[in-house]
Amino acid sequence: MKKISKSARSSFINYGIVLIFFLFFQIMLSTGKLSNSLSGQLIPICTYVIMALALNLVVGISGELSLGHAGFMSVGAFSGVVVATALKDVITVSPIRLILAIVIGAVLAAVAGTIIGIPVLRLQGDYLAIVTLAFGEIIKNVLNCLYIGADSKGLHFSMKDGNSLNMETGGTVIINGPQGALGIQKISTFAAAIILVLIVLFIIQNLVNSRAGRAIKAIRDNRIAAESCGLNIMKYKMMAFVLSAAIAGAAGALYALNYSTVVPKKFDFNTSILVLVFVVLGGIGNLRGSMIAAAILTVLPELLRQFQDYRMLVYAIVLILVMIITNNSKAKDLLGRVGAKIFKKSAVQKG
Amino acid sequence: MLNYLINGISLGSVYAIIALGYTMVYGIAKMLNFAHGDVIMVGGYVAFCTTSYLGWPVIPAVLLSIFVCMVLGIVIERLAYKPLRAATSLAVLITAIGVSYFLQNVALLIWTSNPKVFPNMVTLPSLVIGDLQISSVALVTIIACIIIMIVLTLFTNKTKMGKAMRAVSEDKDAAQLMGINVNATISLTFAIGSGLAAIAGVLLCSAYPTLMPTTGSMPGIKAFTAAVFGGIGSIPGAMLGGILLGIIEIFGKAYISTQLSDAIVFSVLIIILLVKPTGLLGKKVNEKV
Amino acid sequence: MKKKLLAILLTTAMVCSLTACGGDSAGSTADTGSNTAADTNAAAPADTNAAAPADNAADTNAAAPADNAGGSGSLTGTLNLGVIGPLTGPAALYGNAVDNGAAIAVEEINALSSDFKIELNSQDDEHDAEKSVNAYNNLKDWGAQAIVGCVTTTPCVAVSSEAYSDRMFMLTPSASATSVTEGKDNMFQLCFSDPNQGSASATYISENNLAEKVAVIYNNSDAYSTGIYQTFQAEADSIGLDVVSVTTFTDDTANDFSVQLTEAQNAEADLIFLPIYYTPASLIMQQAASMNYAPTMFGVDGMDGILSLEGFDTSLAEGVMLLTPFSADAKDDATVSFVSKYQAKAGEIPSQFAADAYDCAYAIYAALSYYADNNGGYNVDGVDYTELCEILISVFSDSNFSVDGITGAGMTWTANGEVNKAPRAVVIENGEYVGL
Amino acid sequence: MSEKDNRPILEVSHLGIDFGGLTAVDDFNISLAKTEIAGLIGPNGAGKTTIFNLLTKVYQPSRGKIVLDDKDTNGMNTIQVNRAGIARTFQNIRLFDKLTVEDNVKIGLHNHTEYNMWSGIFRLPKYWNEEKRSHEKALELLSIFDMQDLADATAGSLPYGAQRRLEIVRALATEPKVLLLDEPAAGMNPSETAELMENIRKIRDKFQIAVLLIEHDMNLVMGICEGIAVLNFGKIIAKGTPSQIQNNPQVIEAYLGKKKEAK
Repeated sequence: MKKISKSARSSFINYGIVLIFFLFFQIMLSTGKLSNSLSGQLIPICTYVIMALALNLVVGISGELSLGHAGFMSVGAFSGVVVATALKDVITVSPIRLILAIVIGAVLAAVAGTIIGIPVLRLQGDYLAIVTLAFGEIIKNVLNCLYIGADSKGLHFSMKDGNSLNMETGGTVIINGPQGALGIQKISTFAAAIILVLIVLFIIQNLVNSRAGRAIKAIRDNRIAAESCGLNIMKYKMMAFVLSAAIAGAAGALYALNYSTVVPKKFDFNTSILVLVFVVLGGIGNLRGSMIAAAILTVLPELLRQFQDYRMLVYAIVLILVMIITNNSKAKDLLGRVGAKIFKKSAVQKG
Repeated sequence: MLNYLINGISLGSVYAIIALGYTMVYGIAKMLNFAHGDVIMVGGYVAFCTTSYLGWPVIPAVLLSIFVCMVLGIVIERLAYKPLRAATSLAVLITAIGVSYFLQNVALLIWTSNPKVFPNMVTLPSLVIGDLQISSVALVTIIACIIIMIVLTLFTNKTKMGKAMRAVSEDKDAAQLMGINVNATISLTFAIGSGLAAIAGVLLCSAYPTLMPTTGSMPGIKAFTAAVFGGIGSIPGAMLGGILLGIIEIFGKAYISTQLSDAIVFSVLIIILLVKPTGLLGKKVNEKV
Repeated sequence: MKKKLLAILLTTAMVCSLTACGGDSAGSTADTGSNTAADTNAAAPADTNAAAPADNAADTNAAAPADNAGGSGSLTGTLNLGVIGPLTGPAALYGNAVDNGAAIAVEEINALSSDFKIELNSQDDEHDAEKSVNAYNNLKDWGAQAIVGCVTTTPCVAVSSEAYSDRMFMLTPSASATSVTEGKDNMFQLCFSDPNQGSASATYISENNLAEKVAVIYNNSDAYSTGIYQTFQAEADSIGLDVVSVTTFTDDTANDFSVQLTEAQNAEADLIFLPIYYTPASLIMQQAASMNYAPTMFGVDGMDGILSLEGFDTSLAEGVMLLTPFSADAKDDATVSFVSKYQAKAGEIPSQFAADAYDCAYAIYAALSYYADNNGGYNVDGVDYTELCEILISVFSDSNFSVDGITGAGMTWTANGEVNKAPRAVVIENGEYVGL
Repeated sequence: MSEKDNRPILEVSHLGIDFGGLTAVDDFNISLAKTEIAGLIGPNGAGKTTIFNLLTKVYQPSRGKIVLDDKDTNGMNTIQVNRAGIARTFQNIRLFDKLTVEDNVKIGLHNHTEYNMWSGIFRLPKYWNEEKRSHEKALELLSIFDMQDLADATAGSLPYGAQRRLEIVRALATEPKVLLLDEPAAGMNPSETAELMENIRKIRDKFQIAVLLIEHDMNLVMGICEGIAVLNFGKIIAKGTPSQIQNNPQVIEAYLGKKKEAK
C-alpha cells in the first residue's frame, strides 16, 4: 500500500497546485488587482494545460508521438460551437450549454480519435507521427470546406459554400468554411475551465495508476514483452489515444467558447507543435511538469511582447537542447559535472 | 488530360528529388529528418540572393547553393542529431522538428516574411508538341530527377563510399567492425541529401517562384509522404512515390476537388500504409527478438 | 519650411509641458472638462494651432468641416491610440504596413498642434484570434482609449466583440468581412467591406462588358478571399454574369495553379477574377503566361502591392485590373507626401494597408476635432475609453461627418460601421497603376 | 511434490519456418510432459531463440503444429498463446524499465486482474479489491526469489541478475502451463547459477508447470533438465536424457566437442 499512497500523494499535490492557482487568481480577479492582459489569458492557460495533459497521455504515458493533436482540438471546438449556438434558444442556462458543448465536443473528438486511431496505431514510431500529422492536416482541410447553418428546420450542412446551405431566411450560419465559426457567445468561464482541468487530471492520474494505465506504460516500455505477457496492444494504445483525443476535444470546446470567433487554421501543425513543446519542456510523462510548462509558456510570451521576433527561435533552440541533454549520456554527465562544480564552489564560498 | 499528366510528373519530380534526400537519410540514420524541407528553403534563398542581389549567373549560384546546403546538412547532423544516435526515435524526431523551426525562424529574421519572387533560372523556350505544351522548367525538373536517380543508384551500388553507406544502413555496428567510418558515412549521407535539397529548392522555386521562410515545409512533408509511399529507404521507391504523388495531387485537384487536394494526398498515404505498411517498394524489416 | 520647423519646435516644447502636467491626470481618477491645467493648455497655443494646419493643408485633408471655425472648439490632450496587427509571423507584411502608416499619420498630427497629441502603441497579434485578444487586453492595461485595428479579419472579429462588451471604439484599416462589424456598434471599417468589393467587382465587370465568361480562383482557406467570392457569385448570379469556372486553393497548396488555370482555359474564360492577395496572384500570372493563356485578370484590393513585390516581373501584370481605394502612383499632393514619408520610414512603397491605416489615424483625429468643434472644445486627457467610444460612435454615424483621405475623398460611414467611398478601378499599364 | 505427471502438455510436430527462402528451423519435434524440465541446446545461431519465437507466435510458423494442452495454437497470436498458457523470458532482457518491480509483476498478472478502465478511473470498490489482491500476489511471487523488498525499485535500475529473475517472476505471474526460459543463467556467477537451478526446480514443483530452457551453461542444463534436445542449423540432431546427450558422438562433434576445444 506504500506504493499507492506515494502516487496518490503526487496526485493530490497536483490537485492542490490547480486549486491554489484558481484561488489566487480568483481573489486577484475579484479584488480587481489582475491586469486585463492576465485575466484574459486565464481560460487559454487552462486550455493549454488540458492540451498538454492530453498530449502527455499519448507521448509520455503511451509513448507514441502524435503531431496532429490540434486536429482533435478543432473537432471539439467546432462541434462545441455548433452545439452551443444551436441550443442558444433551447437551453438558456449557459453553464448547462457549456457542459453539453464540452461533452459533445469530447465525444466527437473521441469518435475522430477512434476513426484515426484504428489505422494509425497499427503503425509505429516515425510512421505514426507522420500519419497523425497527415490526419491533422486532413481535419483542417475538411473543416475549411465545411459549412453548417441552423434554422427552424434544424441543422444544414454543406461542403461547397455558404450559399448552398439552402437555409430559410433568418437562419444563421454557424460555421462558415475558412471564416470559421462566427458570433460565438462567450460562455466559458475561469471556474469552468479549472473544473475541467481537475476532471482531466483526475481521469488521467487515476487511469495511469490503475490496471489499464500500467498496461499502457508497459507497452510503451517494451512492446514485445507486453505482448508476451498477454496484453492486448491495440486495445490499450487505442484507450490512451481515444481518451487523449476526447480530452483534446473538450479543451477545444472550452477554448472556442471563450472567443467570439474561431477558425480551422488556428488548429494547425504549429499548434500541435506548441503543445508538444509544453510536454517536452515539462518532461515527457511528467503531468505536473507539463501543466506548469503550459501555464508559464502561455503567459511568458505576453510578458515578453517586445521579443516576439525571437520567441519561436528560442523555443526551437530550447527544444533541441532539452532533447540532447535529456537523451545524451555525455551531455547529461557534462551538465551534472558543471552543476556539481558550481554547487561545490558556492558551498565553498559559503563555508 | 495529358497536360495534367505532364504537370503531375513535373510536380512529382520535385517531390521525388526531395524524397530522395529523405529516403537516404532515413535509410542510414534511421531518422525522419524533419528539417529537410527547410534546407530546401535555405537553398532557395541562397540561390535567390546570389542571383538577384549579387547578379551571379545561374550555374555558380546553384553550385554555391548546393555547397551551402551540404555544409548546413553536415553541421545540423553533427550538432543536433549525432548526440542522439542512441536515443529513442521520439527524441530524435522532436529534435528534428526543433531544427526545422530553428531554420524557419532564422530565415524569418534574415529575410523577413515578405515573399520574394524567385528569378527564372531556366530561360529556355517551352516545348510544344501539337496541343501539348511542356514548360522548360518542367522539362528540366523531370530530366534532373532522372539523372539524379541514375547517378545515386550507380553511386550506392558501384562506389566504395556508396557501398559503405549501404553497409551502415544495414547494420551500423557490423559496418564499424569492418572498418567503415560510420560517422563520416553518415555525414556524407547528410551532405548528399542536403545537396539534393538545394537542387530541389532551386527547381521548386523556379516552378513556383514564391520564396518565403515557410516555402519548404509543405513540400517537405509531402515529399516525406512520397518517400513513405514508395517505401522509405529505397531510392527507386522515392522516385516512384514522388512522381505518383505529384500525379495524384494534380489529378485529385482536377477531377475531385481543388479544395480537398491535400486531404486526398494524405489519405492516399494512409491507405498505402495500411495496405502495405512498408510502402510500394519497401522491404519488411523484422524486429529482432 | 522654416515656419514648419518652428511649429515642430514649439510642439516639442508643448509636449514636454503637457506630459509634465499630464502625468497625474493620466490616472484613472481624472474627470473630463474640470481639469484646469488642461484648460490653460487649451487656451495658450491657439495661434500655433491655427498656423500649423494652414501649412499642412495637403495632409490634414480638411478633416473638420468648415461650418464651425474659431478657436473655441479646439481639441486638446493626449490620446492613447492602440494598434493591433500581425507584426510577426507570415502576415507580418500587413501588420507592419499598418503600423508604419499609422505612425506616419500620428507624427503628422502631432506636428500640427501642440495641444493635441496622439500616443501610439502597436501590439502584435500574429494573425491569431487568441493573440489578438491578448494584445487588446495588453493595450487596455496600457490605457488605450481607442483602437486602430485589427489588421486581419479573424482576429478583428474576436477583438471587436471583446471591445463591444467593453465599449472600446475600434476602426479597422483592413479587416473587410461583414462579420467584423455585424451587430457591433463600436466597430467601424475604413476599407471596403467584402460584399462591397465582391458585388462592385461583378457590377464593374458586367457594366463595362469586360468579359463574356468569367472564371474565379480564390483561396478557400482564407476568410477574406472566400467572403469576396461569395458575394461576387451572388451578385454575378443576379445580374447574369456568366461564371464558367470556380476553383480554389489553400494556403498550403498555393504554389501550383496549373489545374485551376487549365480548367479556366478549357471553359474558355476570358476574364479571371482573383479575390486574393498578390503573392499567389503573381504565381497565377506567371503560370498563365507560361501556358500562353492570356485572359484579363481582375483583382481586388489585396492585389495592390503586386508591382512592388521583390523580384516580380511586372510585365506579367500588364493589363491587370483591380478595384483598389489607393494607388501609390497617384499624383495628388497627399499621396505623394505620404509615399515619400513611407519610403523614408520603411524603405518600400506603401501598400493600401499602410494608406488605410494612415487614414484611420486621421479619421479618428478628424472625428475628435469635429466633436470638439461642435461642443466648444474637448480635452481627451484621462477620458475613459467608454466615454470616448460613445463620442466616436456618434460622430462616425453622423452623416455630416466626412473625411478626405488618401484612400478616398468624402468618406462617410453608415451606422453599422461600413464606409462609403467610391471604389476606384485601376489598370496596370507599363508597370504602373493607371486610374480608369 | 516431486511426483511425476507424464501427460504431455506441449506437443510440437514438424515445426518449421523460412525467412525469404532460407530455412531457419525445420522439422522440429518436441513433446513436453506436464511438469517436465527440458533443455534446448545448440551452438549460436542454431535457431533456438527462433523456436521460442515460433512457440510464442512472435513469428508465425511456415509449417508444423503446436498443440498446447490438447489445443491447437494454429492461428493464435502472441497474446492468445500467452493466455492459452505459454510464458517466456527473453535472451536480451525485456523488462518494463520505467515501471517498478511490483508493477512489472502486476503486468504479468494483468489478465488475472478483473476490473475495467472505468472502475480504475472512478476508483470503484472493485478497483480496491483487485488492486489489493494483485499487490499481495505480486509480493508472494517476488518472494520466490527473495525480491519482495525490491518491489518499489525501478526495474531498469536493478542489477543484471535481478533483472533476469524478475523476468521469470513476471512470466510466472501470467499463470502459464509452459514456461520458456531463454538463457536464464546468462551473466550469472556459479553460485547464482546454482541458486537459480534450485529455484527453477522449486517453481516447477510449486506451480506444477513444464519448463523449457535454452542455456549455454552445461552444468545447469545437465543438472536440472530431464530431457534435452540439441539443435544445429535449425534441425534437431539429438534428443535424450542428459547422460545420453553427453555421450552422443554427433553432439560432441557438433557442439560439445567444439566447445571443449575452444575452452
